[in-house]
Amino acid sequence: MIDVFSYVPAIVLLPFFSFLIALGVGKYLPKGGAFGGIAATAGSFLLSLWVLATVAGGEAANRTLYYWASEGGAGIGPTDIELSFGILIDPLSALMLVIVTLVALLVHVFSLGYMNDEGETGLPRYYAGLGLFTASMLGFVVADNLLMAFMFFELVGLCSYLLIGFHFREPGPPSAAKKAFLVTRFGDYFFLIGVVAVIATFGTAQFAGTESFPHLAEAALAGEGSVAWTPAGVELQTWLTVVGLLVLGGVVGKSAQFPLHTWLPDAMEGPTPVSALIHAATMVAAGVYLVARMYGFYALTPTTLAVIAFIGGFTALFAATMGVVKDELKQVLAYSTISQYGYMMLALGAGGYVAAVFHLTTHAFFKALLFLGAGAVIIAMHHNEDMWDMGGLKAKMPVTYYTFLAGSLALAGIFPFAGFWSKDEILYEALVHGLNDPLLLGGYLMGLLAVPVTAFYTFRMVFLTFHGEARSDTARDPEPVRWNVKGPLTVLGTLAVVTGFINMVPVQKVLGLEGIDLLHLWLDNHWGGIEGLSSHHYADIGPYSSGYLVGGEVGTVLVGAAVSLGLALGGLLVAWRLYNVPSPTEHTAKLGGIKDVLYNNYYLDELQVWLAYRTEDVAGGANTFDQGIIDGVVNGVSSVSLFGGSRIRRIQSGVVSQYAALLTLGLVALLLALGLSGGWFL
Amino acid sequence: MIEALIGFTFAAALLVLLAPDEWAGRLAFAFSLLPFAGSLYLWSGFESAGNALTGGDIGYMTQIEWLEVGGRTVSWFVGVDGISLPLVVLTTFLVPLAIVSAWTPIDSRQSQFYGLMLFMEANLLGVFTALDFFLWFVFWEAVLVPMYFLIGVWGGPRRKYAAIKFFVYTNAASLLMFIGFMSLTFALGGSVSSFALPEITGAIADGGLGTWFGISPDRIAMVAFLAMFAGFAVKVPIVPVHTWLPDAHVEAPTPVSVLLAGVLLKMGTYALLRFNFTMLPDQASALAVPIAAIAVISVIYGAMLALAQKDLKRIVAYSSVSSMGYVILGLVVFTEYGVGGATFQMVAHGLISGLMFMAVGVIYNATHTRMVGDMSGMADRMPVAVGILVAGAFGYMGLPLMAGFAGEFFIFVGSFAAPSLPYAPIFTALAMFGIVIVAGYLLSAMQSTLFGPFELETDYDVGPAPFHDVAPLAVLLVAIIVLGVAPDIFFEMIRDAAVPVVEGVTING
Amino acid sequence: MTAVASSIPPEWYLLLAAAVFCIGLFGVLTRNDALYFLMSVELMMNAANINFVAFALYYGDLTGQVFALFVIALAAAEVAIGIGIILVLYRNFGVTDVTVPTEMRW
Amino acid sequence: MVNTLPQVAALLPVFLLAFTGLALLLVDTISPDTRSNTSMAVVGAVGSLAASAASVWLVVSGTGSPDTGGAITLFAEAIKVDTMALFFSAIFASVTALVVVAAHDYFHDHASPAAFYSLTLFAATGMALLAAANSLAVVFVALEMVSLPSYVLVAYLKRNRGSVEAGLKYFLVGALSSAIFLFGISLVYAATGSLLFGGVAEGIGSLDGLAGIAGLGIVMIVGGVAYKTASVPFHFWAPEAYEGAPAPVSAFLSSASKAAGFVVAFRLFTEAFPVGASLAAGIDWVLAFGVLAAVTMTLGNFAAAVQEEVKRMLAYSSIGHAGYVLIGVAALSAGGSANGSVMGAAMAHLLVYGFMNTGAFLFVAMAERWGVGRTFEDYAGLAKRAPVASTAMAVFMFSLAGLPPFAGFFSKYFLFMGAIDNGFLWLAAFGAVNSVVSLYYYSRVVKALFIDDPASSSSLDAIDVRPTGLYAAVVFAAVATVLLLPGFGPVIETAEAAASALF
Repeated sequence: MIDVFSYVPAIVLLPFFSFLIALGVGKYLPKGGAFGGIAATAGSFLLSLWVLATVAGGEAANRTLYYWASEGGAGIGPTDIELSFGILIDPLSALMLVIVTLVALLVHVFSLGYMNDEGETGLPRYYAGLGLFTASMLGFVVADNLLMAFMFFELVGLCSYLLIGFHFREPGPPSAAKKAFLVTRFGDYFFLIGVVAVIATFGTAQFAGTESFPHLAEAALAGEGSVAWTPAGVELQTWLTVVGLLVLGGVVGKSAQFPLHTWLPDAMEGPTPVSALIHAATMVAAGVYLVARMYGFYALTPTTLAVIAFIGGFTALFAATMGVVKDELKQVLAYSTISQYGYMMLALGAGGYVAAVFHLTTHAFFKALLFLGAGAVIIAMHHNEDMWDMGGLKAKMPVTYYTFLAGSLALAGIFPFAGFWSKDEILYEALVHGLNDPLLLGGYLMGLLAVPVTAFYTFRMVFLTFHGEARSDTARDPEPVRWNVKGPLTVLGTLAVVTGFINMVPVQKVLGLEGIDLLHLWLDNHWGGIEGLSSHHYADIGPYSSGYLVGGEVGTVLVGAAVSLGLALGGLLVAWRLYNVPSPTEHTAKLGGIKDVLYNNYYLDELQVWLAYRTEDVAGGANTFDQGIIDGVVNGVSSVSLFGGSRIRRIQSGVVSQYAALLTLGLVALLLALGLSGGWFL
Repeated sequence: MIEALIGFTFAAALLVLLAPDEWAGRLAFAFSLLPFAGSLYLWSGFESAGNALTGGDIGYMTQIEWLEVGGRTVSWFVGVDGISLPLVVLTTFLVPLAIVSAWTPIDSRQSQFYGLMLFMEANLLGVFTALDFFLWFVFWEAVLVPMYFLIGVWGGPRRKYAAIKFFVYTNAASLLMFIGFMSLTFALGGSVSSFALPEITGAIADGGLGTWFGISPDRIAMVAFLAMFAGFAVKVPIVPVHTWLPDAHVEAPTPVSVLLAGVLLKMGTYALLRFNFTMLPDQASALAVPIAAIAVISVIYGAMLALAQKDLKRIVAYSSVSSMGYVILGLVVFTEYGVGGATFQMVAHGLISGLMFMAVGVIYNATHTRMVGDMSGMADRMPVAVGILVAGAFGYMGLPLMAGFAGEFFIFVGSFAAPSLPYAPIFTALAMFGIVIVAGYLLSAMQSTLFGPFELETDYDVGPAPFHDVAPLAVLLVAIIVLGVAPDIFFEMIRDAAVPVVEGVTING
Repeated sequence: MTAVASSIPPEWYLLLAAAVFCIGLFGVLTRNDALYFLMSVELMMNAANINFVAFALYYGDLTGQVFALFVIALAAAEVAIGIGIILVLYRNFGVTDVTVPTEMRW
Repeated sequence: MVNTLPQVAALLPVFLLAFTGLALLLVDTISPDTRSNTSMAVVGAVGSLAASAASVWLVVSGTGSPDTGGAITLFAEAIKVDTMALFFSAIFASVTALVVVAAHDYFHDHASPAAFYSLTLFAATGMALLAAANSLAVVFVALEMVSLPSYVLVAYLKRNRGSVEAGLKYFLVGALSSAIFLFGISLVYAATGSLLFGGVAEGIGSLDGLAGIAGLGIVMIVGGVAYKTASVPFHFWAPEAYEGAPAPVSAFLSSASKAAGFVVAFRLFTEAFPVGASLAAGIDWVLAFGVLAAVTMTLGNFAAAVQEEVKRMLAYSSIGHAGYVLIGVAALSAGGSANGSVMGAAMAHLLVYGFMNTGAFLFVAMAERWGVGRTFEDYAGLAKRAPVASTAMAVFMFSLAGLPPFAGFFSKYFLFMGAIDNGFLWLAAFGAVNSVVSLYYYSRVVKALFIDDPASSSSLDAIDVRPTGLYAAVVFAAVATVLLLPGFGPVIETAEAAASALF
C-alpha cells in the first residue's frame, strides 16, 4: 500500500512548479501559463482529496522532512533546538488542504475568463503569483511547527503584495500592496517575537506530539514538567499568556481583525480572482487557521481566549456597520469578509473550535463564490464596480444571479444555506459559554447584533446589483461571460448550498440523531487523527463550562437559532423595503452624522496615515540630528585642526631675528623647567 | 595554499594594472574567478574543528617567521576556521560579480580600476586569514589605500570629500585600536613570545595579564577592550561613528559600494568577534548592557535615518548601519545562536547589500539619477532588473527562505533568552522592530520609484538592462535563496567555531 | 702666571664665560645687521673657549686647550662662509639687514 | 676576516666619501668645461655608492658588533666604530648617492655645478664621521663639517632670492645654535673634566654640586641636537631652508643631515649622559626630549596640514617626523626593557625615512625641473602625463603617512610600539593623533596627482623632458621603500642590536 503522505510535499510543490514555469517560460506558453497553473492546482486538489480519504481511513502523519538548521550545540542559551520543516496531516489540515486547493483551482479557471479574455498584459506574472500564493498557503497548512508556519505565513504576505500590486502601472495598486504588506508585517513582528519566545521557552516549535510546545505547556502548567526557560520573575501562566498574545498579533494582522483590518478593503485594488483567493482560501484564512492549528496552546490561557473572543465579536459588528454604506460591490464584500472572520475569532475565543473551522469552511466557499460572482458582474460592467450604475442584471446574467444569490443567502445566514449552520453554531457556543463569562457574553451580543446588519448590507448589494432597472448603458447591455466564469460559479454555488449539511448540530441536538454532525466527529478524531489535536481534548483543557437558558440544551439551541435567524430575516426585509424597488435611492442620509463616520471607516485609515506621517517627521528629525550634530562633530574636528594649523604656522613669521628670540626663549623655558624639577639652583 | 591564493590575487592585480583599458575588465573578471575557485577548493577540503584562536585546529595553516621586534616574533601566519572561511568565500564570490557590474559604469582608466579592485581583494583575503597581529594589521590598513583611490578617482561629485573622510576616519580608528591592543600585548609581558593571535588569546585566557606600569590587569583589559571596540566600531560602523559610511557609499561607484557594504563592513564585525569578543570575553559580558543598547540604537536609529533619505544609495547605506546592529547584538549575547547567527548574518548581509547596491547601480546606469523623486514606474522599462531588485529588497526585509531571515532569526533566537545579558528579551524585541521599519522604507522607496506610471526627470531613454548588468544580480539572488533555504552549508561550520567563543565567558562556564 | 691663573677659583671663570656668552646673545637678539649678528656669535663661541681653557688648567689636562684651538679655527671658517652669504644677500636684496628678506614665511 | 684588516679599515666609508670629495675637486680642475657636470655626477655617485656598499658589507661582516669583539676605537678613543655608526653611514651614503644622481639633471643648465658635488660629499663625510664620534670635540668638529657646506649648498643658487634668503636664515640660526651647543659642551667639560663620552659618563655619575652646570650644559647640547634635527624650538630655519634651497639639497638636508643630528643624540644620550646616571643627578633630559617630541610632531604636522606649497608641506612634515624619531630618545627609561627596541625602531625609521623623504623631495625637484608650479593646484593631474613618477610619489606619501604595504608603516608602528612597551603611552597617543593629521595632507598630494583634473589642458605641456637621473633616483627610492616592508626583518634586527649595544 503506497504511503500517500509521502506525496504531501507534492501538493505544495506542484503550484510552486507552476510558478517557476509561468515565471520562466510563461510568455511562450498559451494563455500565459494559465494551463500550467490549472494543471498544478488540479493535481494538488486530487492529491488533497486522496489525503482526505486516507485521513478518513484513520491515518495521520506528523513527520519532519528537512532540518533547516542542524540541532545540537554548547548548551548555552537556547540549544538543541529543532529548526525543521515537516508535515502535519490530521483532520484539520486535510480539510483545509481540500478547501485551499479547490478554491485555488476554481480561481485559476475563473482567471481565464477574467484575465485572459479581458486581454490583460503581464499574464505570466499573474499566474506565477497565483502559483506561488497557493504554494505558500499550502505550505503553511501542512506546516508541522510554528517556525515553518511563520515562514510560509510571511511568504503568503509577499504573494499578496505581488498580486494586489499586479497593475503596478496605476498609482493605486502599488500603494494598496504596500499597505497590505506593511500592516500585516506589523502583526508579524509580534508573531516573530512569539515564535522566538516559543522556541526559547520550550526548545521546540512542534505543533503535535509529546515533544510539542502545546503539550509541554500543558504538562508544565499541570506541574508535571518544566519549560526550558522563562523570563526572570515572570509567572509561567503569565508568560504563556504573553506568548499567546504575541502570536495572536500575526493572526490579527493577516485575518484583518481590528485594529489591523485597514489593509483589506484597499486590497480590492487587486484583480478580483485574487481577492477571491485572498479572502476565501489563503491569506485571511491563514490567521484563523493558525489559531485553530495551535488551539491546544491557546486553550491553556483563558485571558488570551477572552481577548480573541472579544476582538472577534467587536470586529464582526464593527466591520459589518461599515459595509452598510459602501457603494462599490467589492468594498461591501471586503467588509463582509472582515466581519465574517470576526465571527470565526469569536468562535475560537469562545471555545467553539469546531464552529470556527466549520465557518471557515462554509465561508471559504460562499465568499469565493461571491467574489467570483462580483467578478462576473465586473466583467459584464466593463470594470465599473459602482453598484449605483448597475441594477437589473438579474435577467441578463441568470447563472451569475442565482449563484450569487445562493452565496448571499449563505452570507446572511438564512436557513438552510451553509452560512446559517456555521454562524448559528458560533453564536450558540458563544452563548452557552458566555453565560458564565461576561466578557464572552459581550462578544456574543456584538456577534448577534452583526447578524441583521450583515443580512442588510448583503441584500442591499444583491438588490442594487441585480434587481430594479438598469441604471447605466453598460447595465442595459452587459458583456456576456463564458463557461470559464460560469463553471466555477456553479460549483461554488452548489457548495454554498450544501456545505452546511456536514454539520447540522441543531438538528442533531433537537432530533437526537447521532452521527449527522460529521464535522464534529471529524475534528474529534472519530475517524482517527493525532493524539492531543482533538476537539474534545481542547474542550477538556479549555476554561469554559456550558450554561443553558430555559429548556436546557435543546431549548437554548432553538432559542439561539430562532433569534439569529429572526434577526437575519429582519435585516433582509429592511433591505427589501429600501432597495428592492425599480429605481432605489440612497438612504444613507437617514443615518445623519454616522454616515460620514461609516463612509470614512471610523477614520481609522486617517489615523494610520497620521501615524505614518508622524514617524516620517521623527525620521526627518533624526536625519537633521545626524547630519547636523553627529556628522557636524566629525567635520568640526577636522576644521578645528586646520584652524589650529593655520594659527600655528603664523609662528613662522619669516623674520630671522624673531626666530633667534623665540629659540632663546624656548631654550630658557626648557632650562627653567628642568632646573626647577631637578633642583639645580639650590 | 592560502598564500598561493593571496599571492595570485596580487599578481593578477599587477597584470591587470598593466593591461590595456579595453580588455582590462574582461581580464580582471577571468582572473578573479581563480581566487573563487581556490576558495571553493579550500571549502571542499575543510574539516571544521573549533575556533582558530582558542586552540582549535586551523585549516590550511602556514607559519613562517618574518621578523623579530622587541623580543617578539612577527610571522607570516595564516589559516582559516569556521568563522573566517565563509567570509573568504564571500569575498572571492563578490569580487567577480562586482567586477562584472563595473563593465557598464566604469568608462575611464579601466585597467587602474580593475587592478585596484583585485589589489583590494588580495588584502581582504589577508585580513580574513591572517592570524598574526602585525600581518593582519598590514592587510587591514592596506585595504584603505585602494579604497581611497576607488572612491576618489571614480566616485561621484563629492568624491574627494568622501574619500578623505573615509580614509582619515577609519585610519584614526585603527590607530586607537593599535594602541589598545599593544598595551594588552605588553601587559602580557613574558607570557607571550610572538604576536600570533592564538598565543595571545591563550595567554589572556590563562590569566597571563600582569600589572603593567602600575595599572591593574583588569583595568588594562577593560581599557584595551574599549579602545579596540571604539576602533572597530568605526569600521562596522556603529552609531554614532557611522557618518563616513553614507558619504562613502553615495560617492563610490556601484561596484565599489558593493565591496564596501559587502565585505569591508564585515572586516569591522569580524575584528570585533576575533579581538574583543574572543580575546576579552569577560570584559564584553561585563559591558553587555551598554553594548546591547548601542546595538539596538544602531538598528532603530539607522532604520529611521534610512526612512528619511531620498537617495536610493543612501537608503541602502543607512540600512546597512541598521543591519550591522543585529550583528553586534548577536555577538554580545554570547550564545551559540547569537554569535553563530551574527557571523552568518555577516555573510548574508554581504550578499544582500551587494545585490541591493548592484541593482540600484543598474537603475542608475540607465537613468543617471538615484533620487526617489526623479523617477517612477521603472518596472515598466526594465522588468527583469526591477524584479530582482524587488526580490532583493524583500530579502533585506528578512523574508523567510532568504539568507537575511536566517541570519536575523538565529540572532534573535540566540539573544532572546541569553543568560549573560540582562533584559535580553526586551533588547531583542526592540531590535526586532527594525524588520518593520526596514519594510516601511524599502516598500515606500520601491513604490515611488519602480511602480506607477513611468516618469523620469533626466532625459535618457530607458530600456531593459544589458545582460552583463543583470547576470550578477541573478547570481546573487540565487545565492541568497540557497543560503536561506539551506543555511547549514555555512552555519554548521560557523557554529563549530562559535562555540568555543561562547564558552570563553566565565558566566557561561 | 699659571699660579695666578690657577689661584683664581674656577667659579669666576664660569661667571666670566657666562657673562660673555650673555653679551653675545644680547647682541644677537638686539642687532638686525648681519655683521653684528656674526660678531655676537663669535663672542658666544669665545665664551665657550674661556671655559675650555680655564678648566683645562683646572683639571690639568690639555684636551680643553687643544679643543679651543679647533674652535677658533672653525669659528674663522664659519665667519668666512658667513661673509660670503652676507655678500650674496647684499647682491640680491641690497641690504645687510637680516629682517628684510621675509619672502618665505608661515 | 675582518680581524685581519687593520682596525682603520672600519672607517672605510668615511675615507671613501672624503676621497670622493677630493677627487671631485680634482676632476673639476682637470676638465672645467660644461660636460663636467656628467662626469662629476658619475664620480660622486660611484663614490657614495661604494661608501654605502662598504658600510653594508662591514655591518654584515659584523664589524664592531658585540659578537666580534665589540666596538673598534681609534685615535685615542676619539673615534668609535660600531654597528650603529656603520648603519648610519649606510644611510648617509645612499642618500648622498640619490641626491648626486638627481642633481645631475637638476643642475643641467647651471653655470658651475662642480662645487655642488664636492660640497655634498664633504658634508656626507662629516656625517659619517659624526656617526663614529666618541668625543664631544669630534662631535663638534664633525657637526661643523656638516653645517658649513650645508649653508653654502642651501644658498647655492646665488641669483635666486629664495635660495639666498634660505641660506641666510639657515646660517644665522645655525651659527647661533652651534654657539649654544659649543657652550653646552664647555659646561659639560667644566663639570666632568672630560670630552670623551666614557669620561663624561663617569663624571655624570659623580657630580658633587656641579649638577646645575652639567644640567645647563646638557640642555644646551639638547638645543644643538634639536637644531640639527630641526626640532622645536630650534626648527625655525627648516621650513625656509627646505623651501628655498634647491630641491636636491632640501632632500639631502631633510634626510641625511637630520639623521646625522639623531645619531649624535643617540650616542650622547646613551654613552655620555646615560639615562640612569642623569636621572640620579636630577638631570631629567628624558622629559625634555619628551616635551620636544610632542611639541615638534604636533607643530610640524598641524602646520604642514595647512600649506599651499608641496615643498613647504614636505618641510613641515619632516619636522613632524623629527618629532616621531625623537620618541626614540624620549621614550628611554632607566633600565627600561624596551630601550633597545625603541631606539632601534627610531634608527630603522630614519633609514626608511632616508629613502621615502629623499624620494619625495626629488619628485619636487623633478617638478621644478619641469617648471610646473609649486602649489598643490599646480600638481593637479600630473599622473596623467607622468604616471611612473606620480606613482612613486604616491608610494612616498603613503609610506610617510605610515600605510602598508610600504616600509614607513612598520618603522612608524614599531616606534610607537616601543614607546608603549616602555610605558610611554602618552607619546604613542600623540604620535597616533599626529599621524591621523599627516594622513590628511599626505593624501592631499596623492589627490592632486591622481584625482584632481589639471587646471587647464595646457598646464601639463610643461612636462616635455624625461630627466633620466631624476627618474632613476626617484624610482630607485620608491622600489626601496616598497621592498623594505618584506625585507624589514634584517633592518630592524640590526638596528635593535646596534641600539641595545649602547645600553
